[in-house]
Amino acid sequence: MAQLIKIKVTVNDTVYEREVEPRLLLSDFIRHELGLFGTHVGCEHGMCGACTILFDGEPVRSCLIFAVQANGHEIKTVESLGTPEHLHPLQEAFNEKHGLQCGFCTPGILMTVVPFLEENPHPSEDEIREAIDGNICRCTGYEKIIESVQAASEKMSSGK
Amino acid sequence: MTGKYFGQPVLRLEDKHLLTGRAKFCDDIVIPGMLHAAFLRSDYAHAIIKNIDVTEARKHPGVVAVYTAEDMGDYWKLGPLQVPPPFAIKGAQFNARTLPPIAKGKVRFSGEPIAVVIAESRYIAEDACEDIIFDAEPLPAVIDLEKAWEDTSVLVHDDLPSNMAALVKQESGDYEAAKKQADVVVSHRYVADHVAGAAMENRGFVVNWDERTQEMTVWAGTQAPLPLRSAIAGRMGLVENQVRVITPYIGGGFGPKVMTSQADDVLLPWISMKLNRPIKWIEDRRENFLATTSERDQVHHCEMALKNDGTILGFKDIFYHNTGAYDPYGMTVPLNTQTHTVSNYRVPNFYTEIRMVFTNEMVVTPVRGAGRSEGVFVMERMMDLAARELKMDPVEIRLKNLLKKEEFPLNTGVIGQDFVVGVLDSGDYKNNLEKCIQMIDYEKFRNEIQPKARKEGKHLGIGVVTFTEGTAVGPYEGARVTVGNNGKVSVATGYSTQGQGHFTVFAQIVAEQLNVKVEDVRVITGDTGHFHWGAGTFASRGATIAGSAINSAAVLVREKIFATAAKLLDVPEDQVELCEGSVCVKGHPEKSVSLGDLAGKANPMRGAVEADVKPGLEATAYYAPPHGATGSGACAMIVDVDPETCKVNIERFVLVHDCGTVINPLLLEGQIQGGVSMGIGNAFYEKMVYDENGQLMTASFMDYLMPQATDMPKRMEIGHNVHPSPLNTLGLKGVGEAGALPPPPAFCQAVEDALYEYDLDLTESNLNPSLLYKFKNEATKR
Amino acid sequence: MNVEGEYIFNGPQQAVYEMFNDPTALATAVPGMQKMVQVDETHYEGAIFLRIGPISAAFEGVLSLTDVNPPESCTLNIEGKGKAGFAKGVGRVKFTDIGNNQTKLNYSGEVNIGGTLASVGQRMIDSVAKSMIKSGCEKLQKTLEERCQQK
Amino acid sequence: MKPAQFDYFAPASVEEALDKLAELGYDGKVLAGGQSLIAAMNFRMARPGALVDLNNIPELSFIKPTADGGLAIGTMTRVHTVEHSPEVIKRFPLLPEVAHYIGHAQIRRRGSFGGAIAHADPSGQLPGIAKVMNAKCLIRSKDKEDRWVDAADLIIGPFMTVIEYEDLLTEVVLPPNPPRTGSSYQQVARQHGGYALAACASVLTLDEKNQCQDARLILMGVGEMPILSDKIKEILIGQEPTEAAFKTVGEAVQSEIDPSTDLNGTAEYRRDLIRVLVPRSLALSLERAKKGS
Repeated sequence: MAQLIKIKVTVNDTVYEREVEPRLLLSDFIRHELGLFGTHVGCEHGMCGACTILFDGEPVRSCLIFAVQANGHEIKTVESLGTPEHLHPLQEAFNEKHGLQCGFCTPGILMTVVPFLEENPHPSEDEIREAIDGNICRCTGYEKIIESVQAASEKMSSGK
Repeated sequence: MTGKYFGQPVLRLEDKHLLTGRAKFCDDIVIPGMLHAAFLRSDYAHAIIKNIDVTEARKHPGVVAVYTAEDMGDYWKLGPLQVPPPFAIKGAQFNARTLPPIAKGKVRFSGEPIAVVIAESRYIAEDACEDIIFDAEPLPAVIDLEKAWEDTSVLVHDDLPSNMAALVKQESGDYEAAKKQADVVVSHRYVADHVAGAAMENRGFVVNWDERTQEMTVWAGTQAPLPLRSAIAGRMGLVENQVRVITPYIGGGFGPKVMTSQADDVLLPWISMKLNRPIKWIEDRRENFLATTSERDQVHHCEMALKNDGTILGFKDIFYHNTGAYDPYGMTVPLNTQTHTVSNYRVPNFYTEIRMVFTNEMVVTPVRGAGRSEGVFVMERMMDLAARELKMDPVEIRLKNLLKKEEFPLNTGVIGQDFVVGVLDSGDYKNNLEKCIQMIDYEKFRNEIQPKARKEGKHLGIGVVTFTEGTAVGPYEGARVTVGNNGKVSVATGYSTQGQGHFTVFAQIVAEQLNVKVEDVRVITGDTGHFHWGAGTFASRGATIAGSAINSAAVLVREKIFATAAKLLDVPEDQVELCEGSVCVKGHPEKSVSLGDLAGKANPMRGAVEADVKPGLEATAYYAPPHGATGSGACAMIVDVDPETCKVNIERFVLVHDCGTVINPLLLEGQIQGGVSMGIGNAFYEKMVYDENGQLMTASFMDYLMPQATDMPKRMEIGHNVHPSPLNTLGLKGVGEAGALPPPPAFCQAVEDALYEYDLDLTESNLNPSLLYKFKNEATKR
Repeated sequence: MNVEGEYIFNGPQQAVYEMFNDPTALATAVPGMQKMVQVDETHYEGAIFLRIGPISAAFEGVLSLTDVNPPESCTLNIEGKGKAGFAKGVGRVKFTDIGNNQTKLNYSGEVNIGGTLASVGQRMIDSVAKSMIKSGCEKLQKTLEERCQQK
Repeated sequence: MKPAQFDYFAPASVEEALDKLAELGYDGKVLAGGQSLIAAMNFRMARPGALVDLNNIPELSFIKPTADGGLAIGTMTRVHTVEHSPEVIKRFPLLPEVAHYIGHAQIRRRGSFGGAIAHADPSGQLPGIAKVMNAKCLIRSKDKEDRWVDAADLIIGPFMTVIEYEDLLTEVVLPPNPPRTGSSYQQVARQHGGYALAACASVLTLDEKNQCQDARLILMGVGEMPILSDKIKEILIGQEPTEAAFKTVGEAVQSEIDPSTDLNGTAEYRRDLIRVLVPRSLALSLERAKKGS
């Protein structure tokens, strides 16, 4: 019988207590145990970036962390940003600049960009390219994602 | 044509749910009691199955069932031919060998499913797969296309005399006679490398058989929900309306998701019915590489006959096309290649021959570009070869041979993937190229920028190519437009969507016709419970084929609105007009009825409707084109090559295209840019590699390199030409694959130009620094 | 994948040859070899638990010797299968007396890898194979010294 | 792609971790940042019986100046932290320069400095960088004396080190560079964040006569492990560093490397890259040494 471990994790400001197998990936935990389906799984080997979340504020791949390792930690997923009725300025910018097509990689990109813009509120185009180059997008060719991040940086720094 | 909504950069309606993580994808479907499937796949590419022992796997705690071909009894039978053979072409030979649902007797590619485990979780299902003992006798693998065509010592299908899957010849004029007239004949061998669709969301399938209602519901990330519905119903012995296929949000398609009758959609419905439990299968990335279809992989032997002034007299192309271990998707890909070698230049005499080969690899079906990429690649490379031979500028030789706009409509004489003779409907190919070289400052680059760079020891090069994109093929699509009692409009189509923005562009078409707000139009795609006729998402046909059907249905609804409103408001029909969300009497805006109320009146609950009047403000329409509409374009790029490391940076990228009338310029740019990234990936990063034993060496993103943000051109510009297609009322042509087509040949030409000290001859569509290094070392230094 | 190379053993050719024809001695060269059982004159069955950095894989397989030509050459055939895939190798080994009580080993062969190892591990196969051959030869050198001392 | 079962232990101190590792022996495996290990586990290429997770041991995350002006870096210090540490930037600019190329931003946030060294990936940057920086690694275990191992002796093959199952690499100490030392890193990878096809890093120290007092060069991705060049010392030490001499080094190191062929590059290509990258790196290091950084 597999070992079961009790964990207590704060996800988007809600505390969850669950018993999990050590091998349960954090991405699966977030999606299937907590029902937060905004975090997507594209490769499960840390290359595509779709499952990027914030782990104690740091953007990380949730497919390369076990759920047990989140015990006592704070996690933010895309659901912590805006809602369809009240988009986060970053999400607004992605809508306005057509920064997404199928939208599968988008939550991972947003969760990569949120802390990036906090650290670097006025990034250059090259800095944006590099910041998101761990997130693969098959649809957009990235041009409009970069424009979206630029637009978001303007929005967010002007306090809109 | 632009209107209030049509032609405008309307922001996407689907974004809000996607951006906030609220959109429902396949793996987000949860049904109480749901079980999870995992497939055991063969490690061998070619082997005789001796024994599959599942005893231990069945005992594994949490495992509900394990099935092999043996357990399927009569249900095991070969799959259908999803696309029929091209017997419209005289003399075409085709050996149909369709997919088995699960291997029986023999495995023919590494990754072929041999057993399926159904368990309480995917984790447990994968554990139990490891408990299965698979005993097989490995056979040599068929991998090399050219060798496999001749060599009969190892056969993928023992019952055939050779590895020939198909042989198709098409010709026009007399190539051999033209060759005799020629001043110069150039010939070459080119390789179009194997690439993956690699949508970010892998495939997925959830099925629930409800014994009490005798209905099966399927959620699948498919590009072809209706063919999938029909295939499942046919297999299961159900009538179509017992099976409802719903496509949730889909994380990209790019071609491979058009395939049906694979292990998942054949086996899982049967298992769901057998166990009376919902089943979920979500493909993982390694499975996606091993066992989802992929494309390209052709070897061409081309010859071109020309006059000294660069005029093409004739073209000959014999090419080997890898179809993989089976050919359930017919010949769509190589037929597209055949079509696209001779589609933008005037080629009075040609002979092309497809030699389609079975190999011990996963099946080949369309991937964005779908045979066009290969055709464009070899033809553009041949133009460069001829230009070099004739010491002509690559632009000059193209301008000389491009078809003129006065020549359209032009019968190409080649039967394409839609089994009708190709007709180029419209466009101005020369102007595409002229605009393109103007945008990239071709003259200035040649006369100022490049010479200066060379003096400074920099290696800048330019590549300029042209292309056509055969789009919007038949058979047909349909749609139903309905005005609801709340005044909002719903559109249902059998078409399915994978991120192209159909929820928005289809709404724009309807909003324009009915003068309602775009956000008041709710589009339902790919749900067979809502609309059950159609073919599927492929060949850049959504906006054109489904869009035209939607437009027709909207026009019918508008007519009905006018008729119903005129009667209600007691004025002649020509006296009513659409105000936003209502119908009013011309000149008397106070005399109006809202669309919602009108919809209610059109569906009376008492009294009698007049004969021939159908209830509701609703109409259904279909659109079927006589043949495809052909988009066109030109592309140029400037590269900076480090000759020592062979690393290449794309400094500038220009693409001019013509897809006829534009519905939404914002989304159009997105489509092109996305295609371009795939084209650049194909040119310098992405390549599927099978070793000589049929092992796929690139089954992860560690080895199959997807283009990243930092790999894209530093500057990308897109120019538009608009030559509406005469084939449909809106003047539309497709654009989905355009961007993916020209980058590989443009890249080759630009790199050759950059490394001007070498007599470089690039013959592969996918380069990488190491391969470029090899080409450079083999070239003579000028 | 083709492998090719040479190694110089400090020992007489006959002893080196004999060592290569004694699978129990060969077993010492294979990291993680857990058992080796002779099934007939030329075939041996073995189990290996290989652990290279993060990678761990259990294999069961058969080793056989063919084309035996004492004391000059022989062919080693290895076939192994495990959860992570399979490997099949054929290696032709030649021994040459180069004087000074030294024997040169020349090997050339082909290794086919299949399954997960091949499909996601290609980047590391070559360097790991090279390193295993090298360390294997070093271990065999020690075995050789022991065997020579015992004589 | 789900990992096989394993037991999980999350000790709160180094002592506890060492106890657990000793108890588990061959079955145990250290989980540091996990950015390579967990990917391998998801493919079921790695299937450890038990994991000893270091992520709950705060005492393993630190960057501390040493008495001689060097730095001690705790094994669990994230690569991103090292990359942005002012102490590191000031003393060892080579580290942030290299860190920039290690994986993608998200990987660097989670991946650990010591873990990357102990992982000994032949294409990994940090094992080689530790070597060229003359780093010393502290290896501890329950039943053995603490050992200081030179980074140069740590790695013995691809993914193989002298660290045994019961051992733990707890910290890496970087000795200070003398004044007038310059360093630089050069690589060619197919993509940013991808594995290097070939890479090198050099460290040059000039004496008062502008001659090479010390010269170190590490060659990466071109052998079973990072290769510390001896040839460079023969050619440059005591000599004037010239472009020609740098080219000679690029040629001379050809006998020291043994690159492999894989899908991304042939051995021949990798050899030539080293020939090209070595002089480029040396020229840059010289420029920096002259500036005295």
